[in-house]
Amino acid sequence: MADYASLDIRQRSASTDQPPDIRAHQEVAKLIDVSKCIGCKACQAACEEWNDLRDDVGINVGVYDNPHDLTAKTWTLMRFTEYENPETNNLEWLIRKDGCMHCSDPGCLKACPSPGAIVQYSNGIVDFVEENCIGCAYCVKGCPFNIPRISKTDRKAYKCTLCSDRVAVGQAPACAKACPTGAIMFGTKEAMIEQAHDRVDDLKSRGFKQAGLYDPKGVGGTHVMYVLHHNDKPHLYNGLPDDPKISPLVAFWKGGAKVFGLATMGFAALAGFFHYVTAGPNEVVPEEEEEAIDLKDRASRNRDGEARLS
Amino acid sequence: MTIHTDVRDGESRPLREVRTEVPEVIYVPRYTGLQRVNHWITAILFTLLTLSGLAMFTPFLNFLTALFGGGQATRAIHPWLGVALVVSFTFLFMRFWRLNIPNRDDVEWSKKIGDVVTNREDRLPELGKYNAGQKGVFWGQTILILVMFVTGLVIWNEYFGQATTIETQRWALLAHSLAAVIAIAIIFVHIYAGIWVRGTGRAMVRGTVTGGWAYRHHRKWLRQIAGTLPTRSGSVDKRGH
Amino acid sequence: MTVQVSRRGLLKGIGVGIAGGTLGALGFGDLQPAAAAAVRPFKLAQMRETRNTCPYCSVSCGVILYSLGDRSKNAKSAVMHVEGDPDHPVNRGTLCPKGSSLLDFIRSETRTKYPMYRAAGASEFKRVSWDFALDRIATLLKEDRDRNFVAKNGDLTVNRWVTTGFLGASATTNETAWVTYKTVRSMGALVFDNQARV
Amino acid sequence: MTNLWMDIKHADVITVMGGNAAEAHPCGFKWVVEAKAHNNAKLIVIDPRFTRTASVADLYCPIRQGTDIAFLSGVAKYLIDNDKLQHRYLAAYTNAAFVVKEGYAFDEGLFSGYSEDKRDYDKTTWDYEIGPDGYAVVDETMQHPRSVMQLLKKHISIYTPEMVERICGSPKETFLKVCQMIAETSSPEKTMTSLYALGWTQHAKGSQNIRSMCIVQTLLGNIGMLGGGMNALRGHSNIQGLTDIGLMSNLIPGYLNIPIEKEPTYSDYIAKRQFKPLRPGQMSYWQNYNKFFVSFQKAMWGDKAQKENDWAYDYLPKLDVPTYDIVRGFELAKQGKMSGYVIQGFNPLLSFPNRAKMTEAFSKMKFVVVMDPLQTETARFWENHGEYNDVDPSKIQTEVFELPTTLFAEEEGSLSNSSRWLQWHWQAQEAPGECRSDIEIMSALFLRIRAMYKRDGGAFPDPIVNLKWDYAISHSPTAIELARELNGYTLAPVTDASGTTIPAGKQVDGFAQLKDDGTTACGCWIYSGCYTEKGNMMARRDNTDPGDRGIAPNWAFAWPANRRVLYNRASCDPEGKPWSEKKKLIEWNGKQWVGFDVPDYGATVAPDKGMGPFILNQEGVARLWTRGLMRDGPFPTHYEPFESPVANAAFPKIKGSPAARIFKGDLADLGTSAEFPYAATSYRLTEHFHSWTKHSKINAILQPEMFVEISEQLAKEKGIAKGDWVRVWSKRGSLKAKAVVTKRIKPLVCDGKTVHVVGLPQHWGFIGETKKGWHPNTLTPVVGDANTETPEFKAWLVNIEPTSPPADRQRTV
Repeated sequence: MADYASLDIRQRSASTDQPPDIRAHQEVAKLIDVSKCIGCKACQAACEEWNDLRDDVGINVGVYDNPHDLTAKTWTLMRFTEYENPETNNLEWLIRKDGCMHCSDPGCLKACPSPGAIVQYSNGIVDFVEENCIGCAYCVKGCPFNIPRISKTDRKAYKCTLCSDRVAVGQAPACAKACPTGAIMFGTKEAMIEQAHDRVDDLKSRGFKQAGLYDPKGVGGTHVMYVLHHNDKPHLYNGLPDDPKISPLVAFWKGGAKVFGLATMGFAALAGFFHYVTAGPNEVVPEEEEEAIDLKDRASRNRDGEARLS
Repeated sequence: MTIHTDVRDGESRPLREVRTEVPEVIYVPRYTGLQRVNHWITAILFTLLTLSGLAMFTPFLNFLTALFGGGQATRAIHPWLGVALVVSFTFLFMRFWRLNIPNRDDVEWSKKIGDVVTNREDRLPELGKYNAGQKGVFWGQTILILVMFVTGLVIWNEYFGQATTIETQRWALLAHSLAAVIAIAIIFVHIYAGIWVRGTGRAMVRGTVTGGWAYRHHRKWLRQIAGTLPTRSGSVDKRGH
Repeated sequence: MTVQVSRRGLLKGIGVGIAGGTLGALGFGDLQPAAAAAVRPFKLAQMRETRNTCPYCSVSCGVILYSLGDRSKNAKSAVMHVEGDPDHPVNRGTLCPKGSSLLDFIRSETRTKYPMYRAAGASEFKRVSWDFALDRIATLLKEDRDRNFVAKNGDLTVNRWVTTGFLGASATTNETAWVTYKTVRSMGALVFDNQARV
Repeated sequence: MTNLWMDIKHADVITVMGGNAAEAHPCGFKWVVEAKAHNNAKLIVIDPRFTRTASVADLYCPIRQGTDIAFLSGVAKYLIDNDKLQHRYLAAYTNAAFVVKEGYAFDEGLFSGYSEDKRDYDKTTWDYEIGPDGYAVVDETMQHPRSVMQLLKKHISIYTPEMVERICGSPKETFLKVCQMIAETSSPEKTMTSLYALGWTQHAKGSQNIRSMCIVQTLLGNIGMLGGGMNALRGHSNIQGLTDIGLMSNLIPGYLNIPIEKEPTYSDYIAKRQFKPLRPGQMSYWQNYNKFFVSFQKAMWGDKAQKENDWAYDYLPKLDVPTYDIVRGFELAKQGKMSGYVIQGFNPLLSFPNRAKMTEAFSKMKFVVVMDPLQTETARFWENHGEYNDVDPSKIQTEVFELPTTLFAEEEGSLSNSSRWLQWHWQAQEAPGECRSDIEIMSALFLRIRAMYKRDGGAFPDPIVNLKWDYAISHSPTAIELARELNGYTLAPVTDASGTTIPAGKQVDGFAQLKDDGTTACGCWIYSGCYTEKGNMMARRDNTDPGDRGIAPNWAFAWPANRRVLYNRASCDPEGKPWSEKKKLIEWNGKQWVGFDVPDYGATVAPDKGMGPFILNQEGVARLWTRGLMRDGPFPTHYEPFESPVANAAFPKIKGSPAARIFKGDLADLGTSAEFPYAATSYRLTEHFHSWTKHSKINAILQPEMFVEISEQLAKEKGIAKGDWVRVWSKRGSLKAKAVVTKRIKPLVCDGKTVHVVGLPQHWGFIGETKKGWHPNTLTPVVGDANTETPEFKAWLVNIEPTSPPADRQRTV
């Protein structure tokens, strides 16, 4: 039976061992249908409640977004954008639920230097294991979506777990269960893609010609996907990356640089060793010691001479 | 009877008794105590930084975190060690930068690098206190430490996490690790040179080198300071005059 | 009830989940602890479930209150989590941001816990006993009713009392409403209203 | 709601006007989204603000608050002019063909019989012409100049698209688009549902706002249909129940009335209420009024209510004014005529207009009792909270009691939702501290008072000492005991219509079994059936839904008689066949009515008996014209809000609503558009529930601080940037808030004048987890709807300017 609740690990940060890979696994996905979302923040509330998080009570800064950004205690956030569509002259209130996308190729996991601080289960969920987190914030630099946040109190990285504790027992994530309008759906990735296609057809029939599914290939697809009315312009939705991928800098740093580094250092060491073996030590011979003494004596005699003359 | 003096460590003080065995070498002071302490502090910090840095650089060396009390501690300590190193190195720099200004001999010496590695010292020009290689190490580390310091601050999440954009931090991370790699490689060369060129270690341990060492590797320098070396009459007798 | 059943199934689910995890980790020493550590234990496993209705708006979503303690003699129950009732025909398990936060209403810092009394002109509340409060209020009510009750207007029997007002709470139960109606009307009170007015 | 939440999924068009369902009722709104996703429904939102509901709408049309009647009358005109009517429905199920009496007139915005000084109408001319047969005269052709249809045409003729644009500021094209989409549903196959809430009720003409949509829905034949109806989304979880059980000045449970002074005897009283049918064969359900009334009196006073004493008719107080509602209550308090207020779970200091007046009124009372699970501003009206509540306690001589109560998780009982479902809930935890349930508190108070009257006597003790109070534990009646009383029970053997006899002391099965001879008792006749001999019907949890009608007939209990869709007889044509198979609810099978829902009709009354589907009405049909049942006119008419940025374009002479009640002091407190140029409105946000969830940490996090919403244009004019502190003030008060500058509010052009809308959400006060702030009611005017006295919170005037932060916020942002 394909088991989407499995805790088998597919990838593990900073580890060299091969994870188990023999069982058939179902991937899960959360589908966020922006066209159904009313921005009620039930997902935010359910997330804080289920995960026992209570962020600070902030202030109003002239927008509906509260808290103003993701934090170690706010793992999901409604982001509101008022967009006047130049084609229709209609005002569109684009509301996007921001949070971890659970990439198939997670930049955070790639960047993480601490063994097992970030894991990816065979069902696709990317989870932070705070016990192993060293708080270096490399995941922040690795993430193409700017999701992980470092706690000011315990200096560990936090983000959406896709409610791995609920999924592990066959329950939908808290946000998906709460969502009043069904804008957040949860199921196998297959099922969610199918659902997305129905929605896209409906949107196209309502005049959104560019409607589509956001499942960016640049990160190998995601386990949190969006249905967008304007899939040609994801950036409209409060800067959702048009074509997210792991930054080449991070890729090189974690790939080429590692090899280059180890090679360079190894080479330096070996070069020395082999030079020693071939050229051998550079030693001072007794003659040189005497030359030195003479040189010194001459110098001192001159000095005494000068002394006498004066 | 004559009062003999012992100049082994370049200073003369009266001996209680006349020594029958006369030393066959003279010793030339190269580094003062303070300079040595400064050097070794820097060296120790550099080593710790290397270990803690490499632990976070590649999973293969992650085990090194154990030396620092685990991953979190390593992450917390590394930047502070860095700050300490920068301070310590700054003193070192102020002490030695003048002596490391390159000159014509260095060009000459570098051209003959082949003779250098094959120990054909006789074919090399006479040198001052430092050769081009040593100067290279000095300036190399100066630049790399500066790079690592700046990029280090950028990626020091605890205090500067919000100060720069994530893209900048990505650049910084890459630069930091590459700089580190090169710095470490240079230090390997630096250390090896100390092993390869016999008698060098003494300079940083005891502060002196033998006259022969100075004569062989830094003759110009020896000539410059020969006059300042204290008298040693015993030698005359030794020659049977 | 269906939910109950599904929860039982869910308990099995945990077994399966963890079993799966352990198997998966066999032979991969360093992976297994990570799997265990990564996933928080499912916190509702053995909590008591009580069906209730969200007290906020008139959609009246079904909610399940998960509480500590199985109602055995020595366990003091306390609601630990609130979630939508999947069996409820209207909300089908969903909850809005208010409903999803019911726990923080139940545990509110600013809940009233003891009868408080503010004397005329006083600048703060002081805690009083129920008996003090109830006796005093009953007396105030009777005094006012006896003083201002209108039995007749001319020769018309009117039996009304219009100098003390009563407001009903539209988040209380129908049963509370009924007992309130009985007591208030029996006193002939007409200044009587509830939130439906707004 | 005439229909129910799940039923919305069957709608073809959903019009949200006078409400903001997505924001105020998200979980109910899911069925709108369902309809869009699976019934290809179109969602229309008509609102001064581009709300969260609008964010998922197919068509958004802006409108100036307080002009809904003009807009909807315009829609009705469009339907008639373009013959987009459900003709058979109109003829058979409405009073369109009824002929109105001579003498009825409408001129310059006033109906016949108006008296300026009384601000009231003599409604005698607002009635049908009664024929010699004693029935109302009907002209099937609807051509009679005094037929309701002709009068309606005439009445709404002025609301042309141009006039609608002038009054409402809604662009003509958009308005016409709305009309076209709505007109679609005149087909018997298609239905529109109207979702509304306090955006319609909180006006001086709130009831007429709703009436105008009723007219539209009736013309389209959308009442009684699956996916149709008039759906008031309502407010609190049990606002329906409190109204059903009649916790109002002038009500007896089940929408019976408290007698008025002019009805000194039971016979006077009942004569006016047992409505005789106006058409042959009609049922006019109110003929049973006396059965419900007598059973209620028996529930109240048991044996003390006997035929001999007119069922203790004298025990009931008699009204000398239409109603002693809260607004009148606090007006009296302000005049020093109230001694005290006993307040259950209610925060009137914030919930009622003109904060200054409320504070003054409270301060003049001898005592105030507040029962609440939370610390409310009302209980602390005397406490100084800086500029947020700037009072001097030493000057306030009011005794205040704050009694801690249990909350939903700590008690059991039933709540009635807006679908009229009575749903039972159970206790999950013990209450903290010394909290007591409201039942225990009210009982304790009653028992103390009763004891005092028994001991020392006093003013008319009879209704108190004789109140039926036979609960097992007298100081703590159980919810079940009370529910059984609400349902009703027999006091003697009773034989029902089917001929079966129910022995004494049994729960009745429904109100059909109630008697007017004192053999039955029933607390609330419409709730009859909620707790029968079969047990607690409100606790039923069978959610199966035959035919996927969205009805779930065995889930809890719905009044009346477990009927889920009101007027469902109208879902069939006169012959008893469903108008649309797809939307079938019930049908006539030759012997009786069968189907998915309980028929709202005589179960075995054949369709050809000529009985209309609106059995509660004397006419048996839906009313396009309401006779004398509304205080402010038989047809809705556009009146401007009492505080309006523009004059009434239709009837320039008229200010506000002519028949709406307004007290002298409050009249003086009205501002002018010269002084206060901006059209303000107050509303809820989805993150909060009134002034309640500010006590909940998570909700405080989601929406921490008071703000006002203004357009980019107004912000520019006033030099206000988003996030700035602004001062908003009206004739009655002033408050400070953060500015949210948005594209979602656009200036409207009404009658050539630019009107700026200022929106004020209403969730902040001076106690709780959120930042301290003000409630818009600091500014709102005290004027009520002509029929319900609901305050005009949705349309009033303010001015706005940039300002400095409140004192306690100076240091912070």
